[in-house]
Parts: sequence; C-alpha cells; structure tokens
Amino acid sequence: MTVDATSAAADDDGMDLRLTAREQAFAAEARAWLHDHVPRGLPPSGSADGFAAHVAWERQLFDAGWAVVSWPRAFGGRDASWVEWLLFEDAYYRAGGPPRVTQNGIFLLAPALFEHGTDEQRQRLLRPMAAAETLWAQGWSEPGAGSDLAAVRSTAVRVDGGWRLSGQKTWSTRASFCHAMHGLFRTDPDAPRHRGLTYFLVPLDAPGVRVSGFRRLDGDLDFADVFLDDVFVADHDVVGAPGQGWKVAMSTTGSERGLILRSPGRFVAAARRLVALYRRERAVASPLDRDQVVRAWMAAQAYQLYTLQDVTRVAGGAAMGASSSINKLAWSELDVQLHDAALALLGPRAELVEGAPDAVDGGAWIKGWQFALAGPIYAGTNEIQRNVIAERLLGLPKE
Amino acid sequence: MTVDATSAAADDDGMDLRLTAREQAFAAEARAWLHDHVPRGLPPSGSADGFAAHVAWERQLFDAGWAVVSWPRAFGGRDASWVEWLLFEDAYYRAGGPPRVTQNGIFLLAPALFEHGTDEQRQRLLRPMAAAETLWAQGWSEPGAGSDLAAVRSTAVRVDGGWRLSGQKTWSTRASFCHAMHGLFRTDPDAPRHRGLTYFLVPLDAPGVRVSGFRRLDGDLDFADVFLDDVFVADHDVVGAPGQGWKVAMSTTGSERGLILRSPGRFVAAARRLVALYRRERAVASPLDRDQVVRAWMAAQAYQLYTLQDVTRVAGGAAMGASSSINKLAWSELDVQLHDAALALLGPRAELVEGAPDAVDGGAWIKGWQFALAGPIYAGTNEIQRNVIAERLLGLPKE
Amino acid sequence: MRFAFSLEQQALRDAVRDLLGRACPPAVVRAAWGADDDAAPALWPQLARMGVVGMTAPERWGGLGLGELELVGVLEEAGHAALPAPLLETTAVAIPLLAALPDGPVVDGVRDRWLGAAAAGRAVIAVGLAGAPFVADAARAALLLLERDGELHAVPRDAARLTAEASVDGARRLAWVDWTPSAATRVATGDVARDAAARALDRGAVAAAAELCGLGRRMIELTVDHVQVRHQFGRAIGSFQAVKHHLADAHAALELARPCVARAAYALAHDEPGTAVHASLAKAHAGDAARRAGRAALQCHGAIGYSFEHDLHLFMKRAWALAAAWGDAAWHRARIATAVLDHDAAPGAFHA
Amino acid sequence: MRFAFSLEQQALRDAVRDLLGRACPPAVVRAAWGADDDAAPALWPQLARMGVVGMTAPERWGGLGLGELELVGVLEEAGHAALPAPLLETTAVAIPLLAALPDGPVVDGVRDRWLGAAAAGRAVIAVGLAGAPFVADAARAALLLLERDGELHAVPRDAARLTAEASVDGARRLAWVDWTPSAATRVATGDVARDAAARALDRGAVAAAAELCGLGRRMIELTVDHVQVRHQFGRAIGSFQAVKHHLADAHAALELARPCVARAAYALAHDEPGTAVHASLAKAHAGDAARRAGRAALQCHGAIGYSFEHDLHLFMKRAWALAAAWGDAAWHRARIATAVLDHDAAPGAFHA
Repeated sequence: MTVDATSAAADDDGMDLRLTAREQAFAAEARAWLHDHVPRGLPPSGSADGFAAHVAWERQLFDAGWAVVSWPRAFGGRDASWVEWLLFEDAYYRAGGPPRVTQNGIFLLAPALFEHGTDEQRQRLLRPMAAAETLWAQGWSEPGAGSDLAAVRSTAVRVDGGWRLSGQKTWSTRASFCHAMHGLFRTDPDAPRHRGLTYFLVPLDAPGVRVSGFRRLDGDLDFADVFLDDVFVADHDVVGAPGQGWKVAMSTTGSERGLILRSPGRFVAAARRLVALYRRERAVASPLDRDQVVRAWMAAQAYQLYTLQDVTRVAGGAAMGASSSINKLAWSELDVQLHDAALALLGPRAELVEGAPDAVDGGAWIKGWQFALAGPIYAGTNEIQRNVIAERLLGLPKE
Repeated sequence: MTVDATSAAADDDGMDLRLTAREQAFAAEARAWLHDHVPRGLPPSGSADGFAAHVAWERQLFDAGWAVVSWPRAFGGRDASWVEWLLFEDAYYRAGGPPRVTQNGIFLLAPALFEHGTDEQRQRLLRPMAAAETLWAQGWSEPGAGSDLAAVRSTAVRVDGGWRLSGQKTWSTRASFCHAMHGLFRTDPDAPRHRGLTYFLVPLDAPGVRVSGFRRLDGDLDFADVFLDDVFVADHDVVGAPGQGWKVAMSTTGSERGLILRSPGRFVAAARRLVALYRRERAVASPLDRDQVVRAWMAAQAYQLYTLQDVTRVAGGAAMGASSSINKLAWSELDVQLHDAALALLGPRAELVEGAPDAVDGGAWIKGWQFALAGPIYAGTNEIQRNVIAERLLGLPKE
Repeated sequence: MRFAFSLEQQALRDAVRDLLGRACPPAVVRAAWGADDDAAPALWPQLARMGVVGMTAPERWGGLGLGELELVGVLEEAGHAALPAPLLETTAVAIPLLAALPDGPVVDGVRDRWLGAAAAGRAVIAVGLAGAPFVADAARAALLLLERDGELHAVPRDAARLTAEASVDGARRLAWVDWTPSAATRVATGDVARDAAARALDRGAVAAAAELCGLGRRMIELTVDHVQVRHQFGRAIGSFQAVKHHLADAHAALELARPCVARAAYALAHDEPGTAVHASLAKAHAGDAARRAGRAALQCHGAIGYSFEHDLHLFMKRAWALAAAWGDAAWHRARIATAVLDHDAAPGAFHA
Repeated sequence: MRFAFSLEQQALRDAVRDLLGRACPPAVVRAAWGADDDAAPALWPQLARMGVVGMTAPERWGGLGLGELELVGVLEEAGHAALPAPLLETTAVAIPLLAALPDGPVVDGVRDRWLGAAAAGRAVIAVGLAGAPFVADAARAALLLLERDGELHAVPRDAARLTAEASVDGARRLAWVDWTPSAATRVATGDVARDAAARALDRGAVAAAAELCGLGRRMIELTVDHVQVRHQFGRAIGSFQAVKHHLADAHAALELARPCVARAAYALAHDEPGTAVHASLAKAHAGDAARRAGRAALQCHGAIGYSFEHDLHLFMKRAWALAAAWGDAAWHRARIATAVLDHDAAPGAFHA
C-alpha cells in the first residue's frame, strides 16, 4: 500500500498540531463535497434495494475521488497522507455519511493485495473494488472458527490450474449482495493450525457456491452463511503463496487503516450527536445523565488523541504492533459507552425503534446501541485483545 | 457447633420478617448494654498497649455474656439463634464496637473445634478463647501458599507423644500479641496437595517459635511472620485426624459464622455512617456524590437481605455451600464501594489521616478504605470466588 | 424471622414454570413478534384457567385473593419464559388497583363490568401512569387505567385513540394513548388517586423487577449451556477465566437482586411504610443485574448470539425494555436518595 | 501534524529517568516518610544542577525557559519514581505563575528576591489556590503563593502560621495556612489575578496528570514483575486470564490518558482557547487511570502488596492523593460539562 507517509509537519521534530495549508484545503474540499452529496435517509443495507442504494452512493464517492483517499491515484485514490485520511473520515461521519458497504474490500482485502498481491491482481481487482463494481464479502469465520481463526476447517484441494474449495463460512457481512469473497482455506490438512492455510478470492456466482442470508441482532438481513461445495478457484485468485494464508490474513487484520486502527471520525461524530441530544433533552436530563454524556464525550476525545499519536508513530515508520489491541478495546468500549449514555438519557423512550412516531432521532440510538454491541465481539473479541495486551505489551506469560 | 437452629418464626412456612418477642428482647438488651459499654477511641490493636486495650474490651464483653452469643452457655455463650446472632452483630457495629481481636479464634478455630475437635479440646480451649485469655492467631498462609492454600510446605514430623513442626507462616494477623496459632502443616510429604495436611494448634511461646511483626497497608503493625524451627506440639493439640487437615480447615472456612457469611452488621453500620456523613457534608456534595452514596447504601441493603435469605436457608438445615462465594464477593466489594463513596464526597480532604486536625471523622474513611482493600484479597481472592461461582454454582468446566 | 417463600408459594411458582416450560418455548415468543397489535396474548386462556391471571383478584370476582408474595415467583417465571402476555399490567397492577379503590358508583360499575372478566382472562386491562409516556398492551386491552392531573380514570379502549409505537422488543406493544377524561371515567381523585397511583407504581416496579430476575436467569442459563459446548482454541470456552468471571459477576448481581424483590413483595403484601424504598431497591438492582446479564450473555455467546435467529435477543430486548420501564435504575435511586438522604427515612430489613 | 514529543524533549526526559532511576529508589521515598516537615526535599540540589528545578524559569532568572511539552515528560518520570519533591508546585506552577505576572513594584520585588533562588533550587515555592483546602510542602517552602478573594499574594513562609495536616501519603506534607493579606504581599488583582490563578490551576492539573501517568505506569511495572515470579496452583499467576485482564484494562486506561496529557501540555504551551478543557480531560483520565492501576496492582499482588514494607503503597498512596488534588475527576468532568454541554465550546484535537 503506497502511502504518503509524512504529512508536511512530520519532518519537524517538535509537536505540531496545526494542519498544513494542504491539509486544510483537503479537509475543506472533503467537507464541502460531502456536505453537498451525503445522502439522507438511505434504507438499511440489508435488503437488495437498500444495498443497491448504498452501492450507488459508493459509486458517487468513487467518481468524485473520495472512495479510497489514501490509495494511489492509479487505483482511484488521492495519495492522501495519514492525516488527510483522518480528516476525510472525520468529515465523512460529521456529514452523516452511512456505513461503507465496500469496507470488507477496501479495508480488509486491499491491504493484503497491496502487501502480498501480484501486480496483475492489483491491476485487475483494486479499481473495481474501489468503484463498487465488485463488492467483496469476507469469508474468514466458520461455525467452529470465530475467535479461534486458526481453527478454519474449510478446505481447498489442488487441481489442474487452480483449487477446489469446500466448506462453510459464516457471519459473512452482506455476502447475500456481494460478488466475491476473500477468506482462508486449509490447503494442507497435515500442517499445524496456523500453517497450511491459503488465502483465496472466491467468486460468489461460481458453481457450487450457495449463500444464505440471516439477520443480525437488530433484525437487519446483514449476515450470510456461505456454503462451498467443490468450488473451482483459479490460481490467479490466490493471494500470496499457498500455505502462507495466515501471514497474509494477519497483514490484513493488522492493517492500520483496516478494522484495527478505527478512524476516530465515526465516534467523534457520535459524541457530537450525543452532545446535541443532551442539549435538546436537557430539560429532562438528570445530573447523572449529564455526567454519563460528558464521560462518553471525554472517552471519544481520548480515543481520537490516541489515534493521532499512533498515526504519528506509524507515519514515522513504526509498526502498528500490539498497540492495535488497545485501539480495538478503546473504540469498541467507547461505542457502547456513547450509546449507553444516550439510552440512559432517553429513559423509557429509549426502546422506540425506527418507525415509532415518538422515536427520538428516528430510533438511531437503540439501533446504534445494537450495532455497538458487536464491537467487543468481532475483529477479535475484547477478551482476546486483553490477552494480547497482557502478553505482547506487558510481557506476561501465555496460558 | 450447637445452635438453636430455628428462630420462633422459622417453623412457620410463610415469610415472616417480624422479630419475635424473644428476639426483640434480645436485641434491646444487646443494644442497651453495648450503648453503655462500647469503648470510644480505642487505640489501634497493632501495638502492645493497643492490643491490651482491645483484650480488656473483649474480657468485658465476655463477662457480660456477649463475646460469643451463638455458643452454648457452657462455653460462655447464650445459645443465641441465627437471627439473634445477626441482631447482636448489628447492635455491636451500630454502637461503634471495634473490630474483634478474638475473631481468628472464635470465627475460624472454634467452628473447627465444634465440628472436629474432641470433648477435651472443647473443654480446654473454648472458654479461654471466648474470654480472651488465650488469644489465637491464624497460621494458614505461607510465603508460597496464599490463594493456593494447598501449597502449604511447612512440615510436621511424628515424634514420641506429638509432632515436630518447622516452616514459616505469614500474614498472621496480630500474631505478635497472641498466645497460640492454628494452622495447617504437611505431615505426609508424599501425598498429593490437599492430602497429607494436618491441623495443629501451636503455642507461640514454645521453644523454636519466632514471631516477627510487620505492618499492613495502613502502617499498623498488624501482621506477623511466624517462623517455626523444630517446634514440639503434643498430640492433644491436633484437631481432627492426622492427614485430615484440609477437611478440618475447609469446615472452618465454610463456617457460616466465620469469614464467609459476614454478618451484615458491620456494613450496614458503615452505610449508616456514610449517610450521616453525606447529611453533614451535603452543602459541598455534588449530585454524583449523592448517587454514589445512595448506591453504596443500596448495596448494603441488598447484602443484608441476601444474608437473611442465607440464614433462613441454613437455619432450615441447608448447607451454606458455594453461595458463600457470592457472599464473599458481595461484602468485600460492598466495603470498597462504601469507602469509595465517602472518599469521593470528601474530595481533597479524603487523604487526611488520623491526627490531622482537619481530618473528617478522625480519618476513619481513608483508614477504612485501606482496610476494605484487603477484602477482595483475603479469605480466598475474589478471582477464586468467581471461579467457584462459575464452576460450582453455574457448572462451568474447570480450567 | 423467616425470609423464604412458603411451600405453597413455591408450588404455585413451580406449576407456572412447568406450564411455561412446555407451552412458552422461544418459538411462542418469536411468534408474538409477528402478531397483530390487538392479537390475544399467548397462553392467556391457559394462564387464566390455572388461576394465574386472576390470582390477585378477590374471591368475589373469581380470583384467588393472593398477594405479592405469590405473585413475584410467578412473574419471575414469566420473565424466564419472556412470556408475551400482560401479566404485569393486568394481574400485578390493574386488578389490585381496581380491587382496592373505595366503593362508589363509578368504581362499582367498572368493577362489575371488568374485574371478573379480567380475572377470568376475558379482558386485558392496561395501565398508563402519569410518568410513563406510553401504555403497554393498550391495543389488546379492553380497559385502560390511566392517570392524569392527579386523577385516575378507567377508560374503555374503544373510547381512546391509540397510536402504535414500535419497541425494540417486538413482543412488546406500546401505544401513545389520546383520551378525554370525564365524570364517567373518573375512578379516583385527590389523596385516594395519589395513593392508588403510587401503590400501582410500586407494584409495577416490583413486578418488572421480578420479571427482570427471571430474564437475567434465563440469559445466564442459555450462556452456560453455550459455553460448555462451544470450543475455541481446543477448549470449551466456559473453561476460560474471562468467560467464567463475566458470568460469575452477572450471576452474583442477580442473586443479590432476588432477595430485594422478595423483600419488596413482603413490604407490598404488608403495606409497610417503607414500601416505596423497598420497591425502588428491587427495581434498580434487578434492572441493573438483568442488563448486566444481557451484556455478559451476548459477549460470551460471541457472534453466535448476535443473530436475530438465535433466541438470546428475545430475552435481552425484553430486559432492556423492562429495565427502562416503571422507572429506570437512576429514577429509583433518586427516589431512594430522597427518602434516605433527605428525609432520613431508611426502612430496615425486618418488618417495621 | 505531528503528535509526538521532540527528540530533545525525549532526551531531557530520559536524563531525568536515568537520574531518578539511580538516585530515587523506593528507599529514598520511604525515607521522606520519616523526615521532618521542613526538611529539604530529596534530590532537590541534583535536580537543580541538572536544570530541572528551574527549567520553566526564563533565562534571565537562570532558568531554561522551557515549557509544558518539556515539563510533562519530566513530571511523568517524577511520578514514576514517586519523587518526594515539589517539582509540581515550584517548577510546574509557581515559577511560571510568577514569571508571567505583569511587572509592578511588588511583583518585581518578589521576582528579584525569589525567582532566581527558586530556579537554582535554593528556595521552594508552594502554592495555595482558592479551591484547595491545604497547601502542599508549605513547611519547606520559603515563599507561598496564595489566592484569596480574587487576589494573588506572595507570602513569605515566615509570615504565615502553618498547621500540619497528615496525609495518607507520608511523603506528602500538607498544611493549613493562616495568613493575612497586605499590600506588601499582593501581586495580582482583578482579571490578572483571575487569569493567573486559572492558568495555575490548569498547570497544576496537567502536572498532576503527568505524575499520575508515571505512578500508574510504575505500579503496573511492579505488578508485571511480581506476577511473573509469583506462582500459585503450579503456574505463574501472570498466566491467569483474570490477572492478565486486570492489568490489560489498567494499562489500556493509562495509555489512553497519556495522549490527553500531551495534548493538554501542547494547549498550555500554545495558550490555546480550549486549554481548560484539555487540562480537565487530562487530569480526569489520568486520575481515574492511576487509581484503577492501583486497584489492579494491589489485587494482583495479593497479600504480598498489602504490606507497608512492600514498595507498592508508596506509589499507590501518592496516586490517591494526586487524583484528589488539583480538582478530582468529578470536578474536572463537571468543568468540561459546563464548557461542552452548556457553552458548546468543545475544543478540537488539532491546534485551534
């Protein structure tokens, strides 16, 4: 992944929290464009119609050059610096932009392609991914391999010119509406757990693939099981070397712009909405509600500052490393805390969902609360993150 | 342990929270006596003089028949029922009674003697224990055996007419001022961990015993190391059969009136003092302080009700069982919570200790806070209690 | 002193548990999510035949004349089953409220017309106190008991205009109720109305607390089952300390809330002066404990529990809703603070 | 945008770490517990020679003219060592306060007499703002900067009557100060005094936050060392998930507090309009994180840490005291609430 690793100020040794003229111009351009274009009231992405609306928005983003700002221009990006990326994300969520249905491609698969893919793969795959022409689902989890990703049991068997894949993937977000899936399959059944895995790209319209959607906690049809029965995948759809799938996947999960270094924009925007909610509801808010709101706002600030520190570090050439586990713990708990504060403030009105005439903010808080509850579970449960912090950052012994 | 297992109302099948006339009379008598006699401003028990003052108070309690209300009259008790015991404890702490320096005898050793001792031992040991003529320390923990009590390494070797004990005990509360110690020693080095332990009573003035005091968190000289070098203990000072020490000890730790079923009196009294503190300080208290105070008060009520439920159950013949782990978790966290609320209320004055002219309540809150911090650690850490709850009450598998 | 339920109370509870265990599996709860707003509550006839619906009604209205000590065990089982039926509103609150009002022409008429019908399960009665923005189960009620401006009114459902409000718990049916008080609907005023409404709030809070205890217990049971079967890293995940401690803390919190509910039921049954504080103690602890159990349950289930198809959410969402209804934990803590801190009126554990 | 300390700032911090690592082991902290109230602070001459004591003083007073970005790293190391010396009061608060006051006969006189002496380590200056009941290190100060009735006064210690107040942290020396303001002591009034006192409070809060981060870090280090060595049930206790998760949560909280401290230091150094909110964010997070680290450390040490002879309490008690001083977390949250919720004045992460 090519990145303009230094913002203008980063060469200077001192702390400097001013934005450069270039950064300010970038942010202003992003804000102005998003202000004019962010769609209001998109339907949930868990239906064919809803998904199509989200895809249309993604294409609009791409056409204007905002889909993948940190990518090289050759693939549809803007060569944006780390800081510019943060500024874009901040502007995106500040403007009320919807969740990105392209994210399992651009945040999870793309880093693997940048690091481990071939030039041919990058040329063939990246631009359609960014343009939301090819929609990507993740095929990482299996019924028996959730937190324990190395327990993958789906298999791939070598055949002439490619591989034959069989097994079941699950919790594959939006797979019902996607064109392709990336995931790990076991190519060497005799190798130990983390070995013998290979990273494949699987067309979801290939013969032998069956996708069966199911609903997440809030009732949206956002998950799917993907059943594979002797599905052919050509050699050019293997990322990295056969048997190196774990390494490729870890480069993805460790990707600073992937799920691990969550841009604070989403949470800072939620904190801002929470403050606005408090200001509207202050007549009925108790001093405890007030304290919960300010605590959540403060946690969002701390998270934002923590990521700025990480970005500075990584822009200076350091690896993200295990501090990504603190990052994951922080954003996922913060998201719960933000919504907890809102629900407490709403009291008996908190339970009203979208469609209820008296739902405050259209039921967004109880919806967001349910969404937030996934945070401590996915992308490595927070229990696993705490183990990583204890073992890799503090040096405690493994169990 | 002989107990009047039923209060008058317990024969009735319905819930009845009235006190019987006998219970009311008992409570009134206890309150009146304690009101007139509880000493004010006793020095800490961690010095020879201070300890002597506490012993004097214990003797006064005994002479009036209040030292061990639940014991049979023959040993200096009052044959009090469970409820009466609770009423006494409530009255004791309500009146501001000091911590009981006899507790490692009457709450830890006595239950073992009632259940596993010989008649001779009971006749010889109980009354002097209750009368604070013989002061008992516990010798359970060792430098390498804290949470893992079965890791005891001190040994006892069979000799003519008795045993020779060697090793080191630690965290032995008030041992510097006590006459004797009860504890576990390994009599069969080849037996597995929990086997091969024997429960001994050790005179602390025996040749070969050296007691070396050390200070606890708040600086009071309340702990001691007890070093044993070939110390002779006669056969009549073995409690239960040789090799059965673990079983004897567990009957002690499981004792409902021991450390496990903490009488709520102490915490309810602390909650009452906290409410009084709030009422005095309300001009400077924030709404959050108010909420913390009421939360702590509520936790004390819940704990009290939980113990009443347990007492009813146990009085009806049930075993205390693993619910004692919930009890331990509850009182230890409650005690921390009560003091936390007080410190928050006191703000920058919280750090003042006894002797500071402006210390509120003579520094009792910061002192009590430090004392409370021991709760989640001793008598089985709260981590171990959570394991017990998960494994024995919920049925989860062992690690 | 004996702080335990009687054998008869336990037997009644066991009978309800048996019935609901058979007749109210999660599929029944799930079916209620798709039902019409005015559909009859699931199992209402069976519960009525058993005497449960009318258990709090005086015998002259065909009830069993039982009190809160019988009721809270039944309600805990209703919570445990996530029973999609208005036992809380009709049996725990409305019937005792109506039964206790002083005689008078309007009250007598309302009782004659509705009390026996309600006790027999032929008429649901819903309740809307002044502090609650919405009325649960209004659309399937025949009668609404409503508080406004210090008065209580008994309003036939047909005389009110309802606006449905969708809840995160799809089995829960809320409505905003638009209605016009009149002399014909007025069943209490002044101190009588104030006291009746206050007692109704306490009854509702304690009933919700009992259901929350049952909901929390059920979520822990589901999780205990799951973590014994689910293996990751070569071990049942229930053998990991992190999972154990999540569940142990949640279980302990519930076990500490349950005696508070029993104590509050006793206070209600004996009309003790400190009843409001006991009721608030129960509701705050049970609400917090059930919410905590839900968090622990979801986290320990992992992604498996984060699905609409899994049963966990049926219980979790009910717990969220009930924790916020009938006064949330913060509201009840504030009420206790007023009594205990401002008025020095802390009730004791024993019968006052 | 670059959110990191400069190499020079890091080098200064490393130098202080090296000095304190050698010269301020726990035995030195422990010795301060037994020292007289007016004993000279440990290591003050060494720190002065290094330039640390006077680092915030302008060069004309013999100082280094450095700012908060240099200071917070040094203070974190002071916290890490539980340094029993008034770096916070004298270097972080008093010297910048005096240096920034507008010229005038009284101020000039005070500066001439005290500022060079303080920077050289020959005179400790203690600070008592209006919100703080006691003054730390008053007995060993030569000069007291005191706020009362909207005015600031510079009062020689000899002109005040001190009453010692014992703190749970025996190395911390508090006094109640009885003094009489006069024209000769008055160094600021009106807006000048108000602004100077407000800025002094922010400096003190950020300095305390930095020390709290160091204290928390040290307590975690002590605990990590312990749990790797201590075995129970046949395993190093640091291999148990419960222990790991206590420490991971405490570590994460500290790591999230540290950038808040850095941000607040930047705000102070650049005199940004949102400085007070940044300072409060830092102090509240650092205080909570350090208290949490203390709880985790003590619990993971078990009885071994629950002894006066063990070093842990030296750091834990300092953390308790500093978390409550210079505004406790609740006070700072309330201050942020006023700015953000009432006045819609939320500062951004970047330089305003």
